Amino acid sequence: MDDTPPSHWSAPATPYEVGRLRRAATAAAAERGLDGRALDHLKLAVSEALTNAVLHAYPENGPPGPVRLEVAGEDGAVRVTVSDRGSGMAVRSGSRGLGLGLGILASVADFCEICTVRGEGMRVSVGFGCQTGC
Amino acid sequence: MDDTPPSHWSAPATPYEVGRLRRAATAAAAERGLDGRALDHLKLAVSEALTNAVLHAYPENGPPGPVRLEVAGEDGAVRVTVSDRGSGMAVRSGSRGLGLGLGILASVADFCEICTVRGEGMRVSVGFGCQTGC
Amino acid sequence: MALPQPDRFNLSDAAFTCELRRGDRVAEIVLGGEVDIAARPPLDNVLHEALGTDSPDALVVDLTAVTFADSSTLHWLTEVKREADAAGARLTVTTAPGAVRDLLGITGMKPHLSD
Amino acid sequence: MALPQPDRFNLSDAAFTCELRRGDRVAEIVLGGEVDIAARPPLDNVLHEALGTDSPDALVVDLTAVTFADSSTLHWLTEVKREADAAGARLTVTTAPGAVRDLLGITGMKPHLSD
Ligand SMILES: Nc1ncnc2c1ncn2[C@@H]1O[C@H](COP(=O)(O)OP(=O)(O)O)[C@@H](O)[C@H]1O
Ligand SMILES: Nc1ncnc2c1ncn2[C@@H]1O[C@H](COP(=O)(O)OP(=O)(O)O)[C@@H](O)[C@H]1O
Repeated sequence: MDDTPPSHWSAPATPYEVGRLRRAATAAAAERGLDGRALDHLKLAVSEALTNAVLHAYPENGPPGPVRLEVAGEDGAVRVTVSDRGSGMAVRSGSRGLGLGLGILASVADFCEICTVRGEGMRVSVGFGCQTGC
Repeated sequence: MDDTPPSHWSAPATPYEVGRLRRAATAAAAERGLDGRALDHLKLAVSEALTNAVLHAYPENGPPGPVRLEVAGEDGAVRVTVSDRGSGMAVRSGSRGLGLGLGILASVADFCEICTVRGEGMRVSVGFGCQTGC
Repeated sequence: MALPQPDRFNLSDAAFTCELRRGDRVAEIVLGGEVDIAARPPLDNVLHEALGTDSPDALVVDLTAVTFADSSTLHWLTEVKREADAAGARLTVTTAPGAVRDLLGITGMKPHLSD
Repeated sequence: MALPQPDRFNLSDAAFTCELRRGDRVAEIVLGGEVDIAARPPLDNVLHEALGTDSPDALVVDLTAVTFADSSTLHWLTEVKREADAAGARLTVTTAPGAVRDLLGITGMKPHLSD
């Protein structure tokens, strides 16, 4: 996973960017040789990670902060990383969700790495088509 | 965080080991210079990670698999790692919990790294008293 | 059942489509394309319109033309189920093989959604 | 209110203690030491005993002597609240400054627990 340089994008963490970034990641993963069910799963996992950045990273009433997307790898082994500069993962008593997003993402990826730094943000990496651990 | 070698323990992932391992980790972190509120928070985070391994890593009706605990660091900067060889994080429709454990752990730690490999297990690292990212 | 002129919502993103069809005591929400968090406002609107005025006996959510869905759709479907139950309307969710059915399989949610 | 002879449960781990005290129309569960997932079976038992036979008007859960608690206790408290509501018993959870109150603060759960 070393020769093809990573592709990356940055955008404000808003609902309307989710589709655009998801499609960009899926196209980049396909160019890197991922296909079939693994490509569908990558698309789903990226959408979950981006949606989490939109919903949970930044205060609801402020301007949206940035979300960064990176796709790396080749020969059908692809890693996608979604990162934000928000609050980091925390307990939210009035959480709007079902706690499904991270579970779905971890279920479909071969491996998943979640890093969260209090007050500095969260980074989620998911791997597809590779049998490497994390 | 390099001179004092890490302390580590292995045990079956059962409810009764949680207290024993939690107290071992807390004592080791205290020896490595962590104290006050950060030490209380480490104790809480370790308990959450161990409880997750007990509840979620292995099939409910089989024999318990192993859980491994490691405490590393010195001079008041401590990292604790809890790992299992279970299913890895996945969606559980009939989940017994509130989705609180990981949120609490990430809320109290300075940083938190979660790695999950489908079918191979989960590893949670939490850092206290250090301002390094992850 | 006669299906009158559909109300049509189109998002600026051509990929997502959402139609409300009304028959005799039945309302049908027909979605198409890629459904994600950006679709939530029109989805909430169409749900209120479908159940709002005079509540139908049956609500059908047709997802057969949906090409992509994530947990945003599952969250919305949970809301659909809740509001259909509250309105006393029977709910049927129809899916085709593909992305949506896979997602319901991954999350084990299919059995909870239809009556 | 007269507090009769307490029923006492002691786990093999000396750190955790659990007592049920019964008064006139009031039941009090008094916990002490470190409460974690290993305490769940005795906690469930004491709850059923407290509400089971003839249901009290008030249930008190006294956590002032608890030196450590994690989400296992929060999960149990959620169950306590549900069952107390179902039994029509007023619930009061008492805490002292320290681990338990910190945990309730971190999770924002304090306001949901007592009536
Ligand atoms: N990017 C993020 N920044 C901050 N918190 C997050 C982020 N992603 C997830 N979380 C936290 O983790 C919880 C679980 O996320 P997830 O499994 O996706 O569930 P949900 O379906 O509730 O969005 C969220 O409720 C939120 O508190
Ligand atoms: N060690 C683990 N192995 C497998 N799955 C896990 C593990 N830890 C957590 N999970 C999954 O992540 C979900 C969220 O965990 P957590 O936030 O601790 O919530 P809960 O309060 O439900 O235990 C769990 O419901 C479970 O599905």
